Amino acid sequence: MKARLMDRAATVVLTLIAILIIGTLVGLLGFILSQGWHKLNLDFLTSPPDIVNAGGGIGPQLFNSLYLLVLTMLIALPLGIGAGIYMAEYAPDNKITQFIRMSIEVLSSLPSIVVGLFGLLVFVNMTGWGYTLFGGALALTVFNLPLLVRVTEDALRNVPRSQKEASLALGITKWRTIVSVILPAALPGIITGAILASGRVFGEAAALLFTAGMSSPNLDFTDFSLNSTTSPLNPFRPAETLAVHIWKVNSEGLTPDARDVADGAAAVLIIAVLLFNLSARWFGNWVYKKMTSGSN
Amino acid sequence: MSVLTMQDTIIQTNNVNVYYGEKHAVKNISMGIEKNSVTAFIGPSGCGKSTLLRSLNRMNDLVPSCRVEGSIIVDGIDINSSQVNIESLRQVVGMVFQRANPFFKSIYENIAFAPRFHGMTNKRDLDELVESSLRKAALWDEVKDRLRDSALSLSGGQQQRLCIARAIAMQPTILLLDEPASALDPISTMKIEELVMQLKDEYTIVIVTHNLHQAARISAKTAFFLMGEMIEMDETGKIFTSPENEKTEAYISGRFG
Amino acid sequence: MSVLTMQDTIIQTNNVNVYYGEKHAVKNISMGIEKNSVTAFIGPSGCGKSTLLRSLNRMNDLVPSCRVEGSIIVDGIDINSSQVNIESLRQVVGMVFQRANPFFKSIYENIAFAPRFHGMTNKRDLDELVESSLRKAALWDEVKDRLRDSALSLSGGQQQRLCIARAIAMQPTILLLDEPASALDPISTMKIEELVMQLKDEYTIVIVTHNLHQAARISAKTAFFLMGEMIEMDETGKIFTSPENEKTEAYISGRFG
Amino acid sequence: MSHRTEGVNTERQSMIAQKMLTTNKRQKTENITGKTIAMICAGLLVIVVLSITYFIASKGLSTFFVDGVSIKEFLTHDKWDPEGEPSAYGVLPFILGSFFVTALAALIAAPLGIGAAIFMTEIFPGFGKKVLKPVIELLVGIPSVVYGYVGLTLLVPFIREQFDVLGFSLLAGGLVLALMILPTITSVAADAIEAVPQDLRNASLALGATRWQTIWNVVLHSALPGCLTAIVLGMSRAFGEALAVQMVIGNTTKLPGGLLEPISTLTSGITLNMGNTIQGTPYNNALWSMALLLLAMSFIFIVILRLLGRKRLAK
Amino acid sequence: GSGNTAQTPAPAQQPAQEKSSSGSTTKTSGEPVTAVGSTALQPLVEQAAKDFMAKNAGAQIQVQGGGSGTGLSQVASGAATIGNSDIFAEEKKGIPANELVDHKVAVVGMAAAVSPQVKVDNLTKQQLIDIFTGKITNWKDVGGEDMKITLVNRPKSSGTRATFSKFALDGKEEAEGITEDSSGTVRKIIAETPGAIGYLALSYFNDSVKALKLDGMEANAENITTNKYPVWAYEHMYTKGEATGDAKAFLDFILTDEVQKKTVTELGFLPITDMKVERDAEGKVTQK
Ligand SMILES: Nc1ncnc2c1ncn2[C@@H]1O[C@H](COP(=O)(O)OP(=O)(O)OP(=O)(O)O)[C@@H](O)[C@H]1O
Ligand SMILES: Nc1ncnc2c1ncn2[C@@H]1O[C@H](COP(=O)(O)OP(=O)(O)OP(=O)(O)O)[C@@H](O)[C@H]1O
Ligand SMILES: [Mg+2]
Ligand SMILES: [Mg+2]
Repeated sequence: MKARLMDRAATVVLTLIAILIIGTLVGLLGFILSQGWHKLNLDFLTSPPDIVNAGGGIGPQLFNSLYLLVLTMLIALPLGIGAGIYMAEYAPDNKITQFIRMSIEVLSSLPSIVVGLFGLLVFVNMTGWGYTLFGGALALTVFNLPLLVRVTEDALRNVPRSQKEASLALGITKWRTIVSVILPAALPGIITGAILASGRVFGEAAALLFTAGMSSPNLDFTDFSLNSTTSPLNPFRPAETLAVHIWKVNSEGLTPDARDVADGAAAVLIIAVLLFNLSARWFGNWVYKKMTSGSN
Repeated sequence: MSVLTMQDTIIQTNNVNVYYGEKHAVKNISMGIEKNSVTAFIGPSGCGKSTLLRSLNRMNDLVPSCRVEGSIIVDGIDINSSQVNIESLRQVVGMVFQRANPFFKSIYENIAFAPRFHGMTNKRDLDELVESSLRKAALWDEVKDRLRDSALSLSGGQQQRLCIARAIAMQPTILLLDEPASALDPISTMKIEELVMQLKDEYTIVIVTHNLHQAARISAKTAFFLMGEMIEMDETGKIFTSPENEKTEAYISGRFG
Repeated sequence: MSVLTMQDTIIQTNNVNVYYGEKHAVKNISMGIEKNSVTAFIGPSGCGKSTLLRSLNRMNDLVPSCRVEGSIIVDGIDINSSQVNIESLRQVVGMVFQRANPFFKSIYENIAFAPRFHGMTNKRDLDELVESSLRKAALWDEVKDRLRDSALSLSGGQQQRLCIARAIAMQPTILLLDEPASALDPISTMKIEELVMQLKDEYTIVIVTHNLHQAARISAKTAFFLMGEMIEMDETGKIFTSPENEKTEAYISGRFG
Repeated sequence: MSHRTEGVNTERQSMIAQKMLTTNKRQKTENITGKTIAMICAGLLVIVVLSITYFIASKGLSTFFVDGVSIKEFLTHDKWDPEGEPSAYGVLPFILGSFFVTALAALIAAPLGIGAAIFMTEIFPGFGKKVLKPVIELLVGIPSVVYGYVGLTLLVPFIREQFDVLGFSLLAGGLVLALMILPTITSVAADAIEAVPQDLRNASLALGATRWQTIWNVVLHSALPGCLTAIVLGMSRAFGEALAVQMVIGNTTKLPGGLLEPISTLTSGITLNMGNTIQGTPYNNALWSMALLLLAMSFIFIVILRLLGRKRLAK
Repeated sequence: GSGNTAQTPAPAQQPAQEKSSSGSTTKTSGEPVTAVGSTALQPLVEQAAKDFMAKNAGAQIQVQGGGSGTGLSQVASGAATIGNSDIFAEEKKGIPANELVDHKVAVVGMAAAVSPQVKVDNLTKQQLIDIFTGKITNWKDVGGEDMKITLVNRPKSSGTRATFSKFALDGKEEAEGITEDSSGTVRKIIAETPGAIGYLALSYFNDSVKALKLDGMEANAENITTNKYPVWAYEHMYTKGEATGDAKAFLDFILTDEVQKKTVTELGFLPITDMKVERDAEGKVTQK
């Protein structure tokens, strides 16, 4: 009967742990949101920060974060999916493959600051670009690539073998089988993974300190040429993202409302990440349903 | 059987051995398969039926550890020779698997996928082909109003017939069926059996089955395998009434397996 | 045992119904199972054999959606009553599963696992119990020199016998076997069948099987199930030669399933 | 009738043979191009890793080979004064700080994380899968600056008031990191526990073991390598985390003195000084050497993970 | 109150643009100018750049942080047009200071900062040195209440630390304390931790922390411009060789009264034009 007592006790302890964790999370989210809640208005979200006075916003930072995300994904997704396809479908079982696999593992466990320093050396100094959005995007690509490769590989491997056999047995070439049968079936998984990776891009700061920089030029939202310094779309300009902004405001903020701005920015960041997470789930399911319910 | 091949033999295997790494799964099999007839492979689980069947359209190429020795001649050509284009071979030798595996696409797309890939792009032609294939697979009446629905919305038996239609749409000469009805309910099983009986006039069919009664009902010849060896191959009637080998008899009468 | 039960009946089910959520998987089954004999459950896939079997030692408690109605009396006690200690019940009613499931531990530990929990801590006693259980399961000679090896190093058939030994080590009264040989080769299957024949003098055995020949070979009584209902239960000889129900006959003669 | 079929068939026969011998050029090229592209993508990964290693190492090693600092001094001395006369390059305080804060985080997060993993797979799977797991995965996505920020505004003052100390401390860093790696540990461990075959649970329960006995002796026993993997993954994340830690540990360059004392880590040492030092100077190079240490640590973590993985396969 | 803050019109940009369209017409080459470096100086340069570009349509000035070290190395290597620094290039090892031209654009004063609870208002230099070198560890030893002293430092590479240690501590080695890179955090710690002492640029002082007098001298504009209060430093903007084009125009613009009297003062720096003394890299002070 000691056994039954132990059973009870363990159940209680584990339940308490679960409650503790949920409590912490809810507390954490609640705290951040409640602190920043009053800042969540259109003006704060769209106006530029003010260096001297109170009342600045986070418009350019928000834009930078989104733009950086798009740039990163444009570079990282094709590479990640390509490499994922190689790992899942082509990689022979040999030393080279093992080496690639180890490279992926190493990349995924690299501290983001090391990636940032590498970016500083290569994308900032060696290329002579200085701190640029593009350099930041490349650093974040390095950072997200392993995740995307793994997600793609897993998603491809999770497609039932029978799908592949069905296609090959119809005399379809391997590449076409991959592209037309396996990849579509793996899409929900890949999309979910990509959106989760987006959340990481959005929240990353350490790697960006050294690559995209801690400042943002005065963006002119009427100028969309790719090479003007004040054009929002110019990828070769420094760009402070939301996460970096929180870091900077916290450490160097001179304005009287620095704390307020940090609170607001943190809330915006959390909400963005929440949105990414939820949409990842929802979108993945939606694509899956859409695909399996025909009509394509 | 005379020397090695008979008049109407379309597939001829000569001393075929298949290995998975160290494992010798199919041992020294020589057999001829007649054109436009149904041949059944029977035997206990793991005896190598599927392995041999998959060698006939080189699906075993997918298994890295798998090695096939000996020659397999289809229509006079050794399919393992380097001149043979594997994609075209598989168009000629179609295959249907134990578990229905429709693509995660619409019913229409499931059937049109391969022909389109092989160069049929005209919409009208495709429509016709889809219809005729579904008709041959005795599925047309059940699905004609919902060709755009997902293939996964079909029942298990319908899915399996869809897979047969999909194979037929490539206009193969030979159809390999690996236990096509083993996962199905009795009624769907019956439909598949009827379908096989109908198709045998146009196609050469090789079917693997666990169900002895099924083999007896639909095949003209039956081959019995045991632990990788072909124990006996003969007219189905003969195998089930007076087999020559006592192991065959033991299996048929249910003493093991 | 009085009123409801027969002289030698050790398990008596009365109007047992089992539901998985909405699904009615086992319908109104009343049957008696005799002590120290082998009873076989047969029927097509999905007919509820496993579900009924798992109700006998309350393994269905693990399935959240599962609901069992009616009474199941083991040796005069309703096993679903709140007084029954589920762990002790499962000691009395041992179970062996379709797929051998040894723990990722040594052969010795696999067998000593349960007795140790149930209070046997003396090393000498444990050693003895391990040996006697393995002997009863006809495995001792094959493994006695490598008791410390991982159980996963055994072959499939050996693993399955190890699982039987593991169940025996709890010294149960009743052994439930759910298709214990379906994943095994003919030779291992034969060994398991021999084992069951030996054990029946000491234990009451209920075995689910897909293999009609196996049922015919080893059981004293056979129950035939179809879509959740028990169609017929009788002496095995009678079931296989002159069943009363025509559905039973159709199944036995291989017309479906 | 039979004659006609004959005719058709002979015609077809030659067609069949021919068909099998024809190759579609376009398909072949497509096939090869596709494979090549996929291969290049994978190759790029390797190049990235190699160049990161090369660049960081070439910078980091110049401390020893150009500036003449001895590796032994670098790793074992506790005096850090690169601008002093004479300059001293002992990074032991940073190394120990990193190790202690990582160990503390793992000590806190591992039992909680694995406990939560058991809860959501074994005790309450419905709720666990539907609510707890997604919620915990949300935590993975929270940016580390936010963790640091919350640590700075809530945790540090709390510790200060409770213990009448500064607040900036090993403890604060450990707690913030524990919170950060908790989701990683939980979700990886949950996957490992879920992967234990249901068969084994059934076997144990059917032998009359209680649920806890089953979890402890069968499930956890089988999932052990997976759980260790989870912990090591979490630790590797903790070891490399920069901003969140830097905001709460006080960054005092001296050997860690206790739970409530401030410390420094390799990452905070780098972020604090990298921008203020001149490239190519010994000071700057020493920072790169610290980055090289971080890199080496991730290699070590990988090796550990691989060993754990192999152990799992061997089972 | 929050509603009001939110309603303040989108600041600076709009009027600035109007000005630029109507505005004065200095010639600009349109060559992009990058000013990189000191994070302390960054707000000033950013604001000035904003104003400069508003006046001169077509001018492109990019301001980036990164730290003084980064600024100096980038301008020396030619990667940046202007390197912002808190310290003299001569003070950093590894910089070819002779190739760089110094433009001193502002002066920043620094003072020891304590939380308002600390009852001490004035320290002698020796007391300050003793505190920061760890000889004195309790406020009662310098006339305050019985309270432990907690040091809050900047990183060894920091320019603020270099200045403070050179002019307030006579170059004595500080004892180890909490180290924070950023002024915001330092201020926060000092404000919240009883008995803490650190040092901050004057711009960071507000109600939450108190500046200490040094040898009776208050750290204010008057005392600094005359060097009666010695703890101050220049903010430098270096160019490689003489400044040309837009860079020159921009540097000139920063020295105009418009910037010096307004932005510089607003951000808590002292206008360079107000200085009555001059100091070189070695620390030698001469009257102007
Ligand atoms: N991919 C593989 N790798 C290694 N061994 C394999 C593989 N596929 C099959 N085998 C082995 O080869 C033998 C023959 O397998 P095969 O699948 O051909 O049997 P089968 O007669 O089709 O059995 P079943 O009736 O169960 O389908 C078996 O022992 C099997 O374990
Ligand atoms: N956990 C479950 N949840 C829902 N339905 C279930 C569950 N387990 C079994 N069923 C359903 O209950 C019915 C009976 O299942 P059961 O496993 O008892 O069949 P069986 O006779 O053992 O079949 P087999 O011979 O295939 O093992 C089936 O229709 C099955 O789909
Ligand atoms: Mg098979
Ligand atoms: Mg079953």
